[in-house]
Amino acid sequence: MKMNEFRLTVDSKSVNEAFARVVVSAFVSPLDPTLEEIADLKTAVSEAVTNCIVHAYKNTYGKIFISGSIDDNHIVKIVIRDKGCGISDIDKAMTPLFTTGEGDRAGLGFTVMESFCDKIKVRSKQDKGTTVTLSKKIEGKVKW
Amino acid sequence: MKMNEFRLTVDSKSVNEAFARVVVSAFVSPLDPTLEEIADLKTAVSEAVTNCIVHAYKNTYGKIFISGSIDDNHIVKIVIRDKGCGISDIDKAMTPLFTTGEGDRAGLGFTVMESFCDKIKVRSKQDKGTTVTLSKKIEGKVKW
Amino acid sequence: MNVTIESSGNLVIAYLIGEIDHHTATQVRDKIDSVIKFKKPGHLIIDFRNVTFMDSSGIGLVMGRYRLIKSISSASTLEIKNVTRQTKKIMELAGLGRIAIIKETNNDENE
Amino acid sequence: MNVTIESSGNLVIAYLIGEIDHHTATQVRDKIDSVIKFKKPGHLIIDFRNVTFMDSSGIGLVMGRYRLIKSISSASTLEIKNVTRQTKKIMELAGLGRIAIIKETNNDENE
Ligand SMILES: Nc1ncnc2c1ncn2[C@@H]1O[C@H](COP(=O)(O)OP(=O)(O)O)[C@@H](O)[C@H]1O
Ligand SMILES: Nc1ncnc2c1ncn2[C@@H]1O[C@H](COP(=O)(O)OP(=O)(O)O)[C@@H](O)[C@H]1O
Repeated sequence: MKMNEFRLTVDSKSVNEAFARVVVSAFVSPLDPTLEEIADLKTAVSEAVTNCIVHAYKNTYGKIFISGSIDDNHIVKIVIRDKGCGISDIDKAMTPLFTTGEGDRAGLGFTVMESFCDKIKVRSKQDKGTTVTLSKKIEGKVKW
Repeated sequence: MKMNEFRLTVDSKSVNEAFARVVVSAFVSPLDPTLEEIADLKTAVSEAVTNCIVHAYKNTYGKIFISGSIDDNHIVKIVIRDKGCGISDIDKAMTPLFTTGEGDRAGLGFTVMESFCDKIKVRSKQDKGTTVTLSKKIEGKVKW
Repeated sequence: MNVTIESSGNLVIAYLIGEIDHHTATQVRDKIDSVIKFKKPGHLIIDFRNVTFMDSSGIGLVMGRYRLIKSISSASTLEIKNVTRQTKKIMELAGLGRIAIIKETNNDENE
Repeated sequence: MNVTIESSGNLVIAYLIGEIDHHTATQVRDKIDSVIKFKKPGHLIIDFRNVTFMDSSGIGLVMGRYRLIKSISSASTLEIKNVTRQTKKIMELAGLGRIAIIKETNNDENE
């Protein structure tokens, strides 16, 4: 059962990378997450949102759709969706160090998402867009 | 011209009062607002969101639609909309100390919104819902 | 929890903590009221030193506690202490000064 | 600004500040690169003490500066200093240890 949920739409502007991180960490804060859980989740969200800006809407602007839910087992699900260029080969895209990005992209976005979350699901269709679903259980601080 | 904007949908749960405040303050943070400007805006947003929970969706649950924009004059506009019971007499509702709420409502929500923002607009239709539009110019910290 | 309560003799002191909004005020109210009903204090102090945010729910919280102590004894008094800049703005708007003695932060702490 | 840069002799030190993501990394990169191109340092230190958040854009930032100093002189070396817990996790994932000397926070500060 869902305890809480939100839906957020932002522009593909890089200033919204930080905005999305704050929104997600505020959303999960009632679960009393540890600093490390918060940092992990923020990092994964940051990667997914950055990918929408850098890859999906490269040389253009569009909307980024972010939604989140918390269920009664404290599993947080964050969905990041764009209507950008899509990914032709998802397996290849998820290979560590693979990047089509210019400049300083490290090709590690998906690797970070995979290792900082419990589960990641990527669906994509060329010229239609990409949906990344991140799941992470928040154990929270131990209450004494 | 709009510099940035967002759209957020949350449930009418009281835990989302704090969530909405954080979202709005993160959204305006690129304008480098003063502590007082942030506190004022958070307080006004908190009043409007609380009203959706306490009044619009009294004894029931529904969605709260929050959107925000920043224009190039650093005027922040935050719109808080519900599909709740609506307000029959807006002038009366906005009178200081007037409340239909139970328990500890002070009847000062609209008074706070009015004095902590530059402009407030309220539109409402009975059984359809209410839209509150708050505008506030963020001067920001003086840069030396 | 958003409140710690101390009491001694005729006095009850409620130290509010963190963000006071409609969500947190409900829990704070219940906790203060159970102490008031048990102790029936002649003087209630609400301390705002550690309040980081407050909206008009905080005003409702103060006024409700004022009504409660007055209903127990009409001689009871309310004092609001260590008010910070942001909470003061809302208290002034509400005219809380009419029902309570308000002492700001950095005013003489010992009395 | 998210970086302060010091240089003396053969050494350039870049102190990163705040949140390092794709948005801030672009500005930081331009600032470091203009100093590197001017000073052509034999040793570059990137200090992470004041980094409060970093995603893989920070890795790209480090690797790009590594490539730049190496392209100027293949003998140049890179050192990463005062890595905090969160940034360390990402650096390990990226295997940055293969290209740079990594020193964590609280390791011997004077050398
Ligand atoms: N939302 C997206 N839309 C289109 N392509 C994407 C998206 N996300 C990732 N990709 C593709 O997957 C590749 C790998 O992504 P990632 O692992 O995050 O590394 P990086 O962002 O550093 O390139 C990207 O270079 C890009 O080609
Ligand atoms: N979103 C809303 N939907 C329905 N009624 C509302 C809404 N917002 C305010 N009202 C009405 O206006 C009155 C005054 O609101 P306000 O000044 O915020 O004080 P309070 O919330 O303390 O009652 C409320 O008691 C309620 O009757």
